Amino acid sequence: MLKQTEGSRAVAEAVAMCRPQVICAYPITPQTHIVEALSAMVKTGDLEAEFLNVESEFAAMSVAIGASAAGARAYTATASQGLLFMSEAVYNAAGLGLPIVMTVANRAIGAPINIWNDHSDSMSQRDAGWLQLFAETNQEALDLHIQAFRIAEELSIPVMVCMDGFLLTHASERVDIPDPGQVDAFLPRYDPRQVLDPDDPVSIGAMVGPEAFTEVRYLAYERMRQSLGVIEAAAAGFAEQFGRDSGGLVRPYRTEDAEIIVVALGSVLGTVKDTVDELRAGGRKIGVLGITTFRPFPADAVREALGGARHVVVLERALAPGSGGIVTSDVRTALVGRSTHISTVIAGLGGRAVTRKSLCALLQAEDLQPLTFLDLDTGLVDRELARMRTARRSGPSPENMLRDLGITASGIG
Amino acid sequence: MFQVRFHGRGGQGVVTAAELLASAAFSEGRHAQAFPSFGSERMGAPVMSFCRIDDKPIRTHEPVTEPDALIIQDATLLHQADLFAGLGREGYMLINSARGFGELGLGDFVTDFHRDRLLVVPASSLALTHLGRPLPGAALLGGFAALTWAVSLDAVLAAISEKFAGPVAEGNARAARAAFAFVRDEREALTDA
Amino acid sequence: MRKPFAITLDVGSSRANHTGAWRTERPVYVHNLPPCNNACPAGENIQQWLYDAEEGPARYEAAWRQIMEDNPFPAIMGRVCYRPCETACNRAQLDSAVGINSVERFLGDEALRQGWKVPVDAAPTGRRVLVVGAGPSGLSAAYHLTRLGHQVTIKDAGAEPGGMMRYGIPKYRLPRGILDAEVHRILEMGVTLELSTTVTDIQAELKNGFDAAFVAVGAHIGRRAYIPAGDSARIMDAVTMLHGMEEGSVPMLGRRVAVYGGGNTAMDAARTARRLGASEAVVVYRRTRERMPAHDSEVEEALEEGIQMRWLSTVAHADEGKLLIEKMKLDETGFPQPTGEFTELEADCLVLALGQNADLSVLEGVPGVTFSDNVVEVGPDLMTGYPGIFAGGDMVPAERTVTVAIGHGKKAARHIDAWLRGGAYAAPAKHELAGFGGLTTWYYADAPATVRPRLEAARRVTTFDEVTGGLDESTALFEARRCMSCGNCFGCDNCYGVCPDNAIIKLADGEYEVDYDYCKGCGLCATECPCGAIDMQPEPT
Amino acid sequence: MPYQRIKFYQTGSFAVGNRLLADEQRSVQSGAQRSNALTCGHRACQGCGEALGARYALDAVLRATNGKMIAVNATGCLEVFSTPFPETSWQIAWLHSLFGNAPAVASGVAAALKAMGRTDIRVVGQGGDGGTVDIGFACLSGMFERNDDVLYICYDNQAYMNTGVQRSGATPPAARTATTQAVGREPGNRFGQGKSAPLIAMAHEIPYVATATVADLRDLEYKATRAMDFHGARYLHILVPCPLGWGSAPADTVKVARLATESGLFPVFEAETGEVVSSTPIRHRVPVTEYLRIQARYAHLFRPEERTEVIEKIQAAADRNIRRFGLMPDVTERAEVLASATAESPGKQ
Repeated sequence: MLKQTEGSRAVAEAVAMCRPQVICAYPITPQTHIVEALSAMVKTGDLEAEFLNVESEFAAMSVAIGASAAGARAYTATASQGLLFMSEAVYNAAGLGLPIVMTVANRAIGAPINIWNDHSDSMSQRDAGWLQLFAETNQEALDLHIQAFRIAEELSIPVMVCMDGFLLTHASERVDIPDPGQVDAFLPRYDPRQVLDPDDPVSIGAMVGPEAFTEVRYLAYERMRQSLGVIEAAAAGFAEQFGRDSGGLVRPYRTEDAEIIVVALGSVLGTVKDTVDELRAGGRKIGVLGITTFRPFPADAVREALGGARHVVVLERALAPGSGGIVTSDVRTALVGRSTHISTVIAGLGGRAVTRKSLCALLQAEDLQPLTFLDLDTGLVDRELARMRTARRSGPSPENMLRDLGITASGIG
Repeated sequence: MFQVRFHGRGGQGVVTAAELLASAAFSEGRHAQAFPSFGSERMGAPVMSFCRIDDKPIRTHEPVTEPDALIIQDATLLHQADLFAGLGREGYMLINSARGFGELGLGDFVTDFHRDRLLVVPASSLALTHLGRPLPGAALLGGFAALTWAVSLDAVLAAISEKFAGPVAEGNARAARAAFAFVRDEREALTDA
Repeated sequence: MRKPFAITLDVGSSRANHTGAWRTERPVYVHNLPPCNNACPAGENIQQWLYDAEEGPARYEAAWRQIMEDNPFPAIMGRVCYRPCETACNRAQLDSAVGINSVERFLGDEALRQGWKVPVDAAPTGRRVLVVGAGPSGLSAAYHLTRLGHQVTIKDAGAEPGGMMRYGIPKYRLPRGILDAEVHRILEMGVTLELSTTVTDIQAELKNGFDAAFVAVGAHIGRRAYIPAGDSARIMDAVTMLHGMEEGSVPMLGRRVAVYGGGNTAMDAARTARRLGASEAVVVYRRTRERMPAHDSEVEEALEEGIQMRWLSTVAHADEGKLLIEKMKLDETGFPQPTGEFTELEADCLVLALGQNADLSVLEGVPGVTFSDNVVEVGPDLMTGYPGIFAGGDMVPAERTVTVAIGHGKKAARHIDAWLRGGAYAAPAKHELAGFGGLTTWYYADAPATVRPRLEAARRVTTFDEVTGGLDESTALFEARRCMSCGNCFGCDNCYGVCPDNAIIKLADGEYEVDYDYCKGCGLCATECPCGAIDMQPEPT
Repeated sequence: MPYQRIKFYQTGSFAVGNRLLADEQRSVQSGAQRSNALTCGHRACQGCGEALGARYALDAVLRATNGKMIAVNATGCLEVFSTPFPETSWQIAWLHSLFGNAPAVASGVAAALKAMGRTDIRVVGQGGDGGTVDIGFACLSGMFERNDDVLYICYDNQAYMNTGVQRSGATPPAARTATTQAVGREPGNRFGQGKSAPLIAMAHEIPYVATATVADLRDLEYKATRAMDFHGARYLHILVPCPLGWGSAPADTVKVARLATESGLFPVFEAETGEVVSSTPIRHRVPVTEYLRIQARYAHLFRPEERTEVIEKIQAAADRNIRRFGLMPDVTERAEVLASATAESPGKQ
């Protein structure tokens, strides 16, 4: 059923249709609307589940771990600092092979504290052993959650569905909400690989020493590789069941004959596609490759999709200080052995708008540096750098620069 | 694609208004997108929201920087910096006020635009009359329908009845109708002139 | 379930890890010798029969039979024994000694009530043994010899069996009904008893069909000391007096009686005098109370009955109606020395209780038999210098108590049996003594001893009723359960429970085994064993 | 299995069983067929109090739940010595996740069971004092506040033993640990305010809070069993001496615990919805020095010279406990106890 609704609401409805048995919630912007909606459904009885208001994100993931190990379908959502606070448990859930599904409403990480969108949070957990799926639209966010439970439970690996905070979670868009029957048909009952059962007891979470730890890790790596196929199969099965393309590994757009291909994740893809159309109209041979599955990284699919591109521009919503682009390094690995020119563009940090205007300008430029910060106010940073050179105690940079701008925090999204 | 920017103060329903407009467009089978200016603002602070309407899927997620229309929910914001930023010569603007542009100090400003695309409507007092509370959102949308025809009044009413229920829905609907009539008459007056 | 490798494990798999390898010391269950058993002159296995008794009525008979293994007189013991077991009892160091004696009495009386008998299981050996003297020692020997399959004949000069138990111990301490019943039970086993029969030629007896003889005629000749006395002074000796009581010839003592001596016989004489109507009974003794040979309980009861004591006093001269008493003082060696101070003591009669001598005539002239200061010399096997003639009881060097005599009887029986079979009896090696230090007494609840009911003094002095009553069943059981079972497991399950490695296997109640595959040797079981029945021993290297 | 006070006519010990007792009156641990939730072959130190306490507590719960139990374990000695790959000593459904999240994981298991309609299965969370009163404290408090149907058991050995005896929030004043060395002007742990997890648990007014030690194993069993009579959040705090960390003889593990209670330093009590409903009276009171002297972690209080002012402060703490929890019933009370005890008729009943 088509519906004009907020992204969070749409995701909440999709999650509800997956019939999670245990939901744990701890508030953090911009994820809150999702669990608020789920809480209401549990209260009204529309959703039969245990809803726990826990005391921290660390507890939220821990409750999910216990619930999943006991054989229940478990769900939680978080963002930003919350994801970092639960990090230890995030790794643990993957290590124990518990198919938990978690929404990450992508948001920047402080300091300085910043509630707006970028990908620093989920990127920080990219090696936690979770699958990471990035949604381009609210429709895809909704669809990915349904696929996530199926993939997670088939593989016994937890899945993180990443959707851009505010840009998607708070945006009202048209979405096609499936009917519960379809979801039930697509998503089988949870049949755990291991479960805490007094009638068939096991010890889960043993200490493993050097004699077997490498093997344990190898098996995790192997399962991740296998998961690529499972993800594609899930997407195919989804298309069959719902008549809609969603999920999968990567999404090429006008890449066939493209000389320049932009690689990006999440909601920015829409803006990039508009940009591509505009530049194509101007005769520039450009395309865009959306990466839906970031973990495991679909190297083969990426290499294939980037086919004959002369120049690959990786548009990143996060930064690895002291290194540069996080996605870029994976792309580079995927293209190893090719002469493709690869450049990184850091854009949209902490909620900075990524506009078609800026993108057009950027992608028309022939001499693109290896690393570019989109719409960087160079004057502002130069002044601050100068201050720092002259006075040791030059004060906190964020405040200094805001003073320069003559505004207080906020401003246009 | 038709892009609208709403200006108001926290608590005045600026976001709701944008969402109502989006679902109005949706009810006419069109694609729409509404989203707030994500801030940490609280009650009373100046805030914005956006709405896009198109016949094909809307892919971009950047904020509206070159609006086709502005809806000003609170006239006290008028002299704020860049309130009108990006509004083109062909643009529309609807201000919630009982006073004329002259009194609002916009006498000169409006002369650069199509005169019949810039109007004021006493949305708050209409809301007060019909809804009992000075929430101008629905009324402004009624007026907006009459001003731009970007969406029909019926679509606005449909959105209102989907969003609200009972007396609130009715009150908002009456306010919207009243505002629609008010703006329609104003435009006719201007075009006749 | 397709379990994830390494992260998920099958339960209980650690049993493959034998932690016994960590051990440097191993716990071992032991049986140590309880102090009560160690102290018992009759060699009773007290801890064992208390263990049986504490289980209640169902096991009383078993407890009694355990006593009967060593001592045929539980009911008598429960009245006249001076309880060296209770003196030794470890519990005395915790609150107060277990009332072993009263439990024994309860079991003894219960046996008489129920008419329990002792079967003779051994096949008849066809050997005949003569026992001279039907006192505790002789009867005990006869009992054990009979159980060993020998044919026993007892000859006694007296009119009734029992020896000192009858002629030395007053009724108020040992009712005759009890004595008769326990003696009768022995005779019933097929022992021949010939009373009023004095053995004159023991060698002849051995020639005429007896293969061995046990002589235990006791010591019943009152020792006389020279006391300057006027013609009309009334002086008699305690043994004769008590003996007379038994034969119904009540001696004329008068209103004021003085008893000279400090032993148990002196107490018996004084207390008997009170019962015979003496308004004043005074014990005159050369030393102090601490040095009195009489047992405390006896002295206590005497004092309760109004007996007066004159310490550090000797009788210098006896006259009609009065005695001349000289004060004494102890020298540094503790020996009493005259002071030359004299006082008078009014007394109608002086009873001498200065100890007894044995009548050794039966052995006089027997080749090889030797004597020294009025007792027969015997070897560790109680055999005299004449092969086949054994002796015991008061006529051999030892403490002169009923219990010791009974012990001699058992000991003699074993040696005689071995001798008859042409061998020698070797007593089994004793276990290590179970000291108080080896106990973990926290586990024993505070439980003060129950005191046996006593006839209140006023009534006592006028009658010969038994002074000390018995315990009823519940209190006897209470006493039995106060036993700490020193050095011997009583099945509390502590070791089984406290082992952090589940390395104690419980086979049945009170039966355990250490699982050395897993025991790490921490020693917790040994420390927490209440009764010290587990030792930690170094691992064999 | 109603917990019974020691009888006054008994022979020997009621600590575990006693052949004079009827089977139903005996301890779970006295049965030859006991379940051994924690079986042998584990790698705990010689004389480990935690291994002993854990087996008792979980076996009691197993019996109370007819074997329908799931246990969640925090990281720590217990977890490490019981489940080193490829072996586990557990014979129950058992899960280890992290150091600081056992209460939350247990809540998750309970929530799952509720959601799946398996409320016949009960959940136990367990951990050491570090995992409970320090790093896991927020999760514990959250579990209490939500009143989740979990029994949480803290095995308190008063320091981080797994990592080599470092100070924890439960380390008693003056005790020596690897991070509160017996050196300097104030050797050993500082005299802080202390952290009483049981009292904090009581402040949550959860249905049941109790303390126990491995010195009174019948009582420990009773408390674990009693806890299962309640639903909602329950807390059991068990003192488990650690020979390694306390510097006591492995064979003295139970004795040390006993002295802790007999001195009044570790009060044994029960509380329901925040109110103390019973406390175990001290049988033979001892001065705290008897408890302190046999532990090397307190050696600096006696050598080179006795630090009387510190010992007095510790004694004062013990005296406070005795007053606060009524550990020394007055004479009349004692008389009643004695009377009622002796009134009981002897023999198996």
